[in-house]
Amino acid sequence: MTDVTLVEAVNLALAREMANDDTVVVMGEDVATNGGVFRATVGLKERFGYKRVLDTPLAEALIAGTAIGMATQGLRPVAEFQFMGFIYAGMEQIVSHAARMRNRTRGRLSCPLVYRAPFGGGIHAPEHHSESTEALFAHIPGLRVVVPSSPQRAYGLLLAAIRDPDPVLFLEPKRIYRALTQTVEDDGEALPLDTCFTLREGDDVTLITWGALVQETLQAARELTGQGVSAEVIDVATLNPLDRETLICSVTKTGRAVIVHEACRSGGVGAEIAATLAEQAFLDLQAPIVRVTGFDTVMPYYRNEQAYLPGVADIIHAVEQVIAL
Amino acid sequence: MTDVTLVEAVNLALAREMANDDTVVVMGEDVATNGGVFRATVGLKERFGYKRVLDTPLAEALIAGTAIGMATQGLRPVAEFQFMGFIYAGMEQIVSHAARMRNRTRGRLSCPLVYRAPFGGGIHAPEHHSESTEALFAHIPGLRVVVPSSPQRAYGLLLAAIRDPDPVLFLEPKRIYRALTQTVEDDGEALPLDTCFTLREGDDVTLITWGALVQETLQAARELTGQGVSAEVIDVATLNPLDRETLICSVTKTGRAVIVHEACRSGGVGAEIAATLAEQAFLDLQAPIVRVTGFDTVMPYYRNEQAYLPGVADIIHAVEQVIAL
Amino acid sequence: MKDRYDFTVSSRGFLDDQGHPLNDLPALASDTERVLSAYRNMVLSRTLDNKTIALQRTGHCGTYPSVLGHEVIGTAIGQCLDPTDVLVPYYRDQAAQILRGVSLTEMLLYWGGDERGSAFEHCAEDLPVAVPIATQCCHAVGVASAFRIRNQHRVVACSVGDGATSKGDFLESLNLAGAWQLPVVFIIQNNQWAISTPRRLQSGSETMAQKAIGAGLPAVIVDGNDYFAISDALTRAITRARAGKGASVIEALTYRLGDHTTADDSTRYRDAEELKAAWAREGVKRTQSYLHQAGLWSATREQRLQADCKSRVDSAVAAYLKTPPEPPTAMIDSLFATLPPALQAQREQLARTQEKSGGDL
Amino acid sequence: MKDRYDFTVSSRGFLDDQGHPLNDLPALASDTERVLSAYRNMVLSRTLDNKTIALQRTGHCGTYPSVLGHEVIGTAIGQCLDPTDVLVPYYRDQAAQILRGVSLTEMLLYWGGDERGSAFEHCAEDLPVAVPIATQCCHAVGVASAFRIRNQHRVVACSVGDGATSKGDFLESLNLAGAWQLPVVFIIQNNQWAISTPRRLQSGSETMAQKAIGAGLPAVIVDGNDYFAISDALTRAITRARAGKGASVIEALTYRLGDHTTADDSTRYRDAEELKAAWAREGVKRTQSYLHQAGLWSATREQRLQADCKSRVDSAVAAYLKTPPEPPTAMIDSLFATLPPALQAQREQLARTQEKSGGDL
Ligand SMILES: Cc1ncc(C[n+]2csc(CCOP(=O)(O)OP(=O)(O)O)c2C)c(N)n1
Ligand SMILES: Cc1ncc(C[n+]2csc(CCOP(=O)(O)OP(=O)(O)O)c2C)c(N)n1
Ligand SMILES: [Mg+2]
Ligand SMILES: [Mg+2]
Repeated sequence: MTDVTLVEAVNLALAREMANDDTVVVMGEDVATNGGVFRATVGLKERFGYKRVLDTPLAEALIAGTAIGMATQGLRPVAEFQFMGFIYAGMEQIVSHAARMRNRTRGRLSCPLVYRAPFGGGIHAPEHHSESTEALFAHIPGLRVVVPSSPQRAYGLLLAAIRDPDPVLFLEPKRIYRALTQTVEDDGEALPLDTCFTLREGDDVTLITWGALVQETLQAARELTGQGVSAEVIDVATLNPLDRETLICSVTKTGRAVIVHEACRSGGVGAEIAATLAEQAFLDLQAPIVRVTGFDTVMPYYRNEQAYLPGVADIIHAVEQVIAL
Repeated sequence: MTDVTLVEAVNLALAREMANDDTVVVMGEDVATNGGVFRATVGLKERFGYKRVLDTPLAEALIAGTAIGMATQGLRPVAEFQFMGFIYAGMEQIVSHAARMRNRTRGRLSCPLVYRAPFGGGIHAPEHHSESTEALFAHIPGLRVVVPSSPQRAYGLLLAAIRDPDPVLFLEPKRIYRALTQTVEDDGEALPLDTCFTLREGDDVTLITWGALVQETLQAARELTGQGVSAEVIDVATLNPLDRETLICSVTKTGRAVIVHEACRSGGVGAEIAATLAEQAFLDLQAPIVRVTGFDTVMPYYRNEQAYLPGVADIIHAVEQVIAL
Repeated sequence: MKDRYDFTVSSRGFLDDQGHPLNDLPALASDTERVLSAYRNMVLSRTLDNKTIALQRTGHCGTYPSVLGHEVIGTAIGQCLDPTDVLVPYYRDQAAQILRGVSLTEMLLYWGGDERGSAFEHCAEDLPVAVPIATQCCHAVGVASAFRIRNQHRVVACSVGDGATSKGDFLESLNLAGAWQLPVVFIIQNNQWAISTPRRLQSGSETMAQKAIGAGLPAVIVDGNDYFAISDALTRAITRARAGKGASVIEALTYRLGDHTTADDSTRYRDAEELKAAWAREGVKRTQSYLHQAGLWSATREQRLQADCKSRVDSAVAAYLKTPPEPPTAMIDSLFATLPPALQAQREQLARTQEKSGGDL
Repeated sequence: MKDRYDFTVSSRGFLDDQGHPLNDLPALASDTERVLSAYRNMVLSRTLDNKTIALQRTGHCGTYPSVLGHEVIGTAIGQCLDPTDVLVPYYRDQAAQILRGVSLTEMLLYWGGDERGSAFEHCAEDLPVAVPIATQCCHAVGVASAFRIRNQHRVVACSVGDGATSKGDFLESLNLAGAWQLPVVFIIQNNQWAISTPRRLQSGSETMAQKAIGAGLPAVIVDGNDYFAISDALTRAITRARAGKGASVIEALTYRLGDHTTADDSTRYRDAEELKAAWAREGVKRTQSYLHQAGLWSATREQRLQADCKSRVDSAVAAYLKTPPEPPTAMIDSLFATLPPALQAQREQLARTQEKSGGDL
């Protein structure tokens, strides 16, 4: 039992599952000798050998597609895209094959694989390194999209993702890779997929979020207590398939919802959540559903990225709005 | 003035604008000698020469990216993806470059290009030929996503798309490529982008849709008259940036909304529309917003595709539901 | 850095256009049963092909890509692989798939719009046909990687068309196969056309085979209608791969004798003369001529074979036509290993629709 | 079909590791002013590079990829292009960009996290640095296609790293350049590493240059630290392209003398000895030695040059540091040519935030 960061928890889960199950292989650009540009795979090559920890050539369609071929053979590849901004070349393989192999072959072949990618902005990286386009993937039937927001959930959800018999896109909020530590017991216990996590109970409003912004949202909830507002905070965690149940129950109780995400607003995953609530919690809603999100533009380079990112004040402001009604 | 099909209207608009503006070039797989697998580009090579109507090698990233390079030089390429199911390999070029070139260079270079792709199911084509993943693109800042639903709108919107100084993804509902004809005056008049089209006024409910399903939706609206229900029908046409104004006004008036699309439900463009209405027309809504959509799965091969596609009865059923409340 | 680096693509042929041996035939030619069964498979494949086109024309099948002109290559692939190898086919590989154990009925179901057509009862590890061009190449190197990781002496055969050689997936996969020395053989079935795009517009390269050079792979070019040439090249490449010596590329030259698919009309873009010339060189007839010359064939045998193929195809068609479509709920049930709660409601909706519409679907 | 097809990649060097001529120098060597200004540019580029790294270390710049080891190649590219040609750079092409007219301040702005760094006041048609590896290759063939379509005798130069040669975009673009005979020159700046991935794991090919063969393009391989070799190869390739004879590929061998970027620590994965050996062969010093041997250089000149470069870089840094960030509304205003009504509300929200936070942003 140790205090670890989120990226260390990823590393723990990978090592644990590679030790548990020798069909698990790790692959990607710079994952072996270098241990990954964020050190998520450090030590794995030394421990499990070069046959199970594979440095690939620089080609994302290839990485996505090679993992598929391996998976049809019963391996469980965990393939890394170095940054989410470089996943798009792999899109055809992910959408047209990984997410469909089971369906296309009526269960004869399947893709028990995990695609990992660090995502989100705020780390002073160059352009194309700050993407939050989880919505593109959450719309793909057959693909699970999972986002951890703490070291414990990173550990438990990654184990679940690797063990899942179907493909999972595992998006790691790199802004909080090292921002917080938590005690993680390396006991091989997975957390459930397809489930939201209620991080804080409350009566007046439901704050719904995922990834790095869970921190800001919890902070906002704490600050709102001072104003006499009791906010429930839900970490969605699995963006698809969505645990609508938990979200609907909470909003039915509180009557108000604020959805927080870093991706640009239009067509973000927040839209699906709002639409679900507008359809299924309608009669209990006491105020409009408000989204606190990035702007509908490209994430600016770093001099202006703070102006793009939603912050604690924006969340509080939105809650004040919906509470006023 | 002639009666033409939707695909013929596309051809008319291409020919018109190529004649108007010699920076317009057409490119893609099989677009030149063969005139496109759906005949959308037929006759253009003969009329405008092989330098402006270009058969490319089979490579979608290349098609997407070459068009970008051309566009930075002031050409106005209209690049075809043979089917929407094959656009994904071009995703990186579209998302990371076409949609951003103006932003990245602060207006120094831009991408006045059009990506055309036939989309949607229902034509007995093989797998991967029935995609409706417009939501993936409607989430991309900087990219317009336009869907015509009739020969007249195909003509007018395509002209507008080609003339627009920014990139446009122009998705053609291939199920109605030849299903209806309309008189199209080949007068070079463009229709506005960024605007919904209200096809039918009504007081009791707003039906919101686009593409091929505009036909079924209009049909449902007609049948609903028999039940004393007056339905407004809106063709969204430009899915991003979204004309929220028209949608909100209509729903403010009718108090009820049913959104109809062929794409699978979760994370579809219907979610963004529902979320917008839930935020901005909340106080006028008299019933939950209902979505009539494809199922959250891969479009089945053709023996079962009718079971996947939303139909007139589904739309009427949804309206009955929201009217009952 | 050397002053110069030299690379070669070589070629070896055994039969002339009429099926006369040009050189000493490879050893496999002495296995007459093998050659005879190859010919039988070519004819069976062609019979199925003709029938499928007819079914499409009469509304009993979806859009279908004919195999005409690819029967020899496919047959050779099917024969050269071991059962434990894996075939990663493209959509003109029916002749190979038959030999792998895909049933004729499965093939009809697939093109007839039924997912069960890729459930392959008899070759559990072969990949289904990949419609998005060249994407299967990445799967092929993935399968081959699994073999390497597990130290298995198994080989992957992966087919693509000439058009597919332009797409990144093909080229990236070749590169990985070279970098990782994978047990995979890429077969470029160069039929001179990618729908309406002629070979010359697809690439400025003199051959397609030379695309291997950039990946550091050896390549050969063969006449894909010369059964011995393609079989010999495949045997060498597969033996090499199985021995752990790495991947290679074979360009098999042929000609697409039919339209691209039943949705295409190739008279719009190609010359009748060119097609006629290709028919004169095609491989099924050529193989038959060879057998005749070798005293292994007769008109009676041919008649019997034709009748046999017809009856096999007819019963496959009958089985296909009487297979009812899956229940619509299959579209949800097949997506994940276990139904996520989120999809339960939609499944119920589908089940209701199904009841309501009855036999209508 | 021929019996064999032969392909060659050749190489030609002019300077040894110490800058001594090995052969007769190419004609361009007699243009001493050219050679001198090449050297001056290399030193300027290196000075800027050192300074940018220092800025990053002190929190005044974002993650930055050093140009160390690429100055000779970049300088040669910058010199060989005409002003009306187009440069499609990658992120180690600062030496070329300086000669193209990109200001030092623009480069600092770009890596300092300001979009205006790609607004290039003085080379309006050059592309900005492409971060997603190899994607720029498609743009390069697009620009070259525009030249062909308009019958312009202009040329595109497109740089990539060795890692980039594995990615589809590079390979697909080479193929188009060959099929359409486009006026483009691809320069592979092979610095032996792609972050931590060594050249040998990137591809099984003996050279990177041979990747041209599959596209039907001619290729040469040169020592990228030999100013005459790379200049000569570029001159030939550009002349050929300008004459309408099509594209070609140059592999320029060099070594990444720095970390991959300021976020990288290359001691984790590479050998100190290898790096030391590379420093002994590096090109800026080698060019200086040549100039000394040719009687064109002196210690005084060197001192003056260093001082001059330092002062140019210092004033660029000062200009960069005193450039205030753009107003946040720029992130919306720069997206479309005219603001769509849908974005008006968000723009107003940003404008309000801006007011509120004042100088805070
Ligand atoms: C990625 C992708 N792009 C486009 C298509 C449409 N398409 C189907 S077959 C084909 C031509 C393929 O030509 P080739 O590779 O030579 O194979 P052939 O059909 O000639 O056997 C095209 C463009 C596709 N299926 N996938
Ligand atoms: C498509 C894509 N994948 C991954 C990355 C992350 N990345 C940045 S540079 C680099 C290595 C590039 O190596 P090379 O092409 O040899 O150029 P070098 O940096 O050595 O000059 C990688 C993997 C990226 N920028 N783009
Ligand atoms: Mg072909
Ligand atoms: Mg490199």
